[in-house]
Amino acid sequence: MSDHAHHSVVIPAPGPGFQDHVVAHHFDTADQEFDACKLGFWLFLATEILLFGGLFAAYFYFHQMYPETFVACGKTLSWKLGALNTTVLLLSSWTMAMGVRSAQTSEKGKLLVYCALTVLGAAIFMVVKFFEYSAKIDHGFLPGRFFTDPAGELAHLEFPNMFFSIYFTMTGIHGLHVLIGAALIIWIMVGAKRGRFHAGYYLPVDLVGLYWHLVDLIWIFLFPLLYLVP
Amino acid sequence: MSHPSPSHAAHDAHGSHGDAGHHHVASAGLFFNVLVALLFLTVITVAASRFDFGSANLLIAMLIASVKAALVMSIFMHLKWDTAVNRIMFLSSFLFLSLLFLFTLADLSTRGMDEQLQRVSAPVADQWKHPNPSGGGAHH
Amino acid sequence: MISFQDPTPYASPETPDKLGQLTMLASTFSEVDTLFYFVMATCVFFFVLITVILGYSVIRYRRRTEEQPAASNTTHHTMLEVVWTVIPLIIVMVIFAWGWKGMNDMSNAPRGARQYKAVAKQWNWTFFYPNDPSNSVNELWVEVNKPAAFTLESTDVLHSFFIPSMRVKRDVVPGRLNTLWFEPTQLGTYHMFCTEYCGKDHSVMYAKVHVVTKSEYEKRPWDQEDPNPVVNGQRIYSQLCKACHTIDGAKLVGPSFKDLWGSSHVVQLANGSQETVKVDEAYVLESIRNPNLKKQPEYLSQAMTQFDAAVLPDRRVNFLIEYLKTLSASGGEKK
Amino acid sequence: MTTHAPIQTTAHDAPQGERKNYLNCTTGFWSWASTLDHKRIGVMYLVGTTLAFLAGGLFALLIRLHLWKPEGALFDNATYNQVFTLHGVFMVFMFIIPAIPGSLGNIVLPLMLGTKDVALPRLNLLSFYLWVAGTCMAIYAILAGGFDTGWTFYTPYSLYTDKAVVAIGLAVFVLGFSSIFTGLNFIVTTHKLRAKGLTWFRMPLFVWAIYATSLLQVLATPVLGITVALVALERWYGVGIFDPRMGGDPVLFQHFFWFYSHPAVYIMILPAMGVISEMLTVHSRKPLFGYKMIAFSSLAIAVISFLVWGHHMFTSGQSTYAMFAFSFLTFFVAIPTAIKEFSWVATVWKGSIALNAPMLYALAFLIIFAIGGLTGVILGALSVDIHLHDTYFVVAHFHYVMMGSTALAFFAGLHHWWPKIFGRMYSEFAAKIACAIIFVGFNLTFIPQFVMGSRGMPRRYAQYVPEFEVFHQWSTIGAIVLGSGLALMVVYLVHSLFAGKPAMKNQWGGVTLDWETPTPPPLENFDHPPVVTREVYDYSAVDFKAMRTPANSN
Repeated sequence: MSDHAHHSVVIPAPGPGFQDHVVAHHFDTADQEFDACKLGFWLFLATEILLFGGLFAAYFYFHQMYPETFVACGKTLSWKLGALNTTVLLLSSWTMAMGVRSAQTSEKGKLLVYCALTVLGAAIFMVVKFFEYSAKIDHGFLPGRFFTDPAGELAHLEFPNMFFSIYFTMTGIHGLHVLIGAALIIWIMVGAKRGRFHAGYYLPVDLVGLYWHLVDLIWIFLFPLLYLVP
Repeated sequence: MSHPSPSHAAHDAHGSHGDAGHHHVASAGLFFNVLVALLFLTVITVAASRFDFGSANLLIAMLIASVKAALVMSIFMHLKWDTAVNRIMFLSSFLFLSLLFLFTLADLSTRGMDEQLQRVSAPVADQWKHPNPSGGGAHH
Repeated sequence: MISFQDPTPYASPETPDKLGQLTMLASTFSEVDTLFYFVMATCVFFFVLITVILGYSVIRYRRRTEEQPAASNTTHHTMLEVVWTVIPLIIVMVIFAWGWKGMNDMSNAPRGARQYKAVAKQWNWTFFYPNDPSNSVNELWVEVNKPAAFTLESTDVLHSFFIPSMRVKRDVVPGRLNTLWFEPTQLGTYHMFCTEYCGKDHSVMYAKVHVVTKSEYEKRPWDQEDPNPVVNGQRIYSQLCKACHTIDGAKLVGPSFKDLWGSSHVVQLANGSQETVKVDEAYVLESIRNPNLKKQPEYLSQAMTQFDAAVLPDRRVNFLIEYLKTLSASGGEKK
Repeated sequence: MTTHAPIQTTAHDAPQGERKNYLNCTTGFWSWASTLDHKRIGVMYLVGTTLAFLAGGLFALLIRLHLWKPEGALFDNATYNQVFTLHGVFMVFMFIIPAIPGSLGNIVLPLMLGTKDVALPRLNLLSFYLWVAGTCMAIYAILAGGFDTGWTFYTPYSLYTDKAVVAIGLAVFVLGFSSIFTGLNFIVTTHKLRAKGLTWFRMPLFVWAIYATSLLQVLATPVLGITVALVALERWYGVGIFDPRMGGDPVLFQHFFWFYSHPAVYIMILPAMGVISEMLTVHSRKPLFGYKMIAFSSLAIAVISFLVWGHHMFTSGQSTYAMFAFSFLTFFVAIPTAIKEFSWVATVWKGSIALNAPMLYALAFLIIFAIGGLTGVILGALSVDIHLHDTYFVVAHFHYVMMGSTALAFFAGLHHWWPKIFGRMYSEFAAKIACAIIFVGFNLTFIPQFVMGSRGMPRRYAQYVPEFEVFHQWSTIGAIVLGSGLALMVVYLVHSLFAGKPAMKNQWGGVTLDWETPTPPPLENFDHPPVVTREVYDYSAVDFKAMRTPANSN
């Protein structure tokens, strides 16, 4: 035990319905805590970019190897559903940005509404994804060794299974991130309801927001690459 | 890598107050404008895919996507108002990613140029089977 | 853990055991050696320099009293730092250019090179000769002073084609055709190894490279058959079968060939049912072409290499059968 | 022995009073298992990685004993393949990568920065538990049939083999995230938690090295994560990205794998370089020669290491143009590395060189690293590499860098900070003997491997042509000597925990902040937040005589 007393910094609640925030003991100031956590989270997002980057590299690699296959297989995806999902994610990104803004201005009610809208966006996205996946499965357009193509629609192409391997892997891992993001936003809503987040302390809202925007960011690239194969 | 100057470093580690930069509250109107721009660019993306620009197709699609990504990053993700360190750290991931793209694709696209190797048009002879074709790793 | 050793191709008396052969350069790629010795000499120079300065410092400036401060507090010397940045830079650029030039020579086979094909599979090499219906397994013949170019093909996993004395190496990648060439300059027999890890018997995936004269080469030594079919069969056995099947009754990966011919066994079929087979011509041929079809239950977990007619034509299977007959006490007469 | 024993004092042999330190402030299993204290987490890493090292070392000994005879002395081929894979996987993923950052980095970095803890203590504990989880998964994989792919997991063999590749792949994935979170934590700590007055160029070089390492961990490891995840997906669903039978490309796997694993080589060696910088300055009582050059060369190595991975694939069938670029860039790594080596030698020059245990390990490092680095230049030359690729020459080269350099630096750092970490001194005499045995044993093991490698002995061979027998036997003898040296080290270090003399506050006369805390440090390290006013490694104001007085005791 150190023999000097702790002097933890406390950020007072802005009003009734909100909670104080106690800065972790090893930080000297609230700003130091905020900056440290935020830098850490940006680094984490950088690792996410590189993780997805491997898949994008695989996409470009095989796109170059089998260009006709990729163009033809891309046409089997519904660009309309893809565009719908793009719109949904962009809207949810906007609601999330507004949610973070509401936390910054201590508007608890608005924060809850914007978060709920964002989760709704995630849900719509996953439902659309479900219908897209079922359509592909009906045609036997499954990844890798499960690729069957009973109707022979893509039989003239070289390794059409590769496109669907990449499609399912990329959208699958992206979908996993959507679900994780939605769960995190629900966690934020629980905290927001208890009044944990306000102008003095909104760090978790900010970080979860960043995560959600990253999910959007990745989809911005996935949409043209998979649905509108250039 | 850029590093803060010594005086800033001390501040950076012990900055007390006043560095309001990263607590920037962006205006709701700006967010809405960005949303409109993003939706508009989505329309452009679809429209552009209708035209054949030849080998530039991929480049054009990626350029539009990059503009959208830049908007999301700088405004929605507040990177525009964030500290230099955060900006550098996050953006450096794209830099290093581009190295992965650059070298793997450079390898692939120059492989045929020296008769060193050609891709076998037919898949590998399927005569060879490994002992456990269901291959479940730890799951068998 | 200590169960048994796998058979080794390296113990047989025919294996050349002259140590010098491994370092002997037997191809035209002498530049590899020249560059190796040049870089080595440079490295030795720097290593001695560092060690001498270090050793001198430690002796001369060692701490003799507890309070002894450093003899100097110099923290930098710009000229020195520039020198030890620029000089290594120049040296490594020379090495790079030299290495690149050597690599480039090794990449482009000269016109008129003889075109061979090497097919790698777990765990043997099959060599195909230009315009020749025959092939050889785990033995390769090339003509001295005649460039030999290879197309490399794998039917399963990664392998690597490495002949140390020729200074050549190239991975054999399934789904691609890699190429390689060399021009042997010394008569003799040389080792050829697989240098890309390829599974269980990676270390015994071994071939011999015979560099022979033009007249020898024109006799097509890879297609020499003895008038006695048993001798041919024995040769095939030691090339292809010996790794997994003994002739003394001991069990290795597969059943021993001793007393195998004419015996009867219970075998398991693909659908799981069992039946009894007699080891005769038909069963031996089937087991070579499609080894997993009918196996004795105790060997179910072991996979046998499959040999199609391109590698082992029916004619040569018959040699093997003749050899098998000599390994049975009954000489194949048993009913 | 003509060397000088470290400055000892008897003035404080009396009991230490009631002052509690991080080791004894709380007791019980749970107080360790749930600790957020960076030093305790560091100690747990130390124990864990050391156990992994001993396991990996045991596998190494088995390999060497097996190779005593050309046809193999212990195992069949399949078992041998599993043993060398185990050796590689344990040593790379469970020892070398986490060892120095996880243990010494965790303990020393916050002390050097003058903070109470790392920036994200809970994430730090999570890193450790991810390491534990990854190790448990690896052990599960062994029990579930083992794995025989080599630590490189090259496809398509890793897709076809019937061993537990998925389990070990996911173990590597988890260990990767442990490494990422450690690196992330250190970057944030270095940026945000430095003591007042501790500017970037007043930071000790160990911090610089760990910082550069952390950048690599954060930026390179995710690509390994997605690669092993894809291998797992291949085995479950046959996605086929790396499988030529499905239209995939094994060479792409190699690109992905080495995009991580080449920088990973520097994840292993950079912290070691940082440790050595500390050893040389403290035990020579001299500021590091070319401080800024060493600091920047760490960052330069980190960046260049991302540009050279293709030199692991010179025979794989990438295009000759790619080989041109990769070979050219490879030689640029030699420059910052050479700068470091020369600067270290210049630091020792005209110093006040104490030949104590940490310094002896550091000097051994300088010699071994010189060999390891210089043989790397040989391998960088394209045409020569064609001949040497995948032979024992490569094996010897990377053992000189990984085992000879990284592990020796780890031992040097361990001996250097041992008194600070545990408050006890080990037997210096035994330490010097062990260092000598390890140095001799190591060279005896690997010099014969250089020779046989240059003569064409391929790696990962369970059996070999009899011509190489004599080299293999020398190498095996060397491995036994090396192993006995390591065993001696473990014995005297463990012994010191119970019977070692109490250490002093500043055992070696260091001037960095890690020596300003009590020994062992209390829970939050510093009694008062330190303020740095002097330049780094400024020994001019140190009164070395005072080190013998009770003032330096606790």
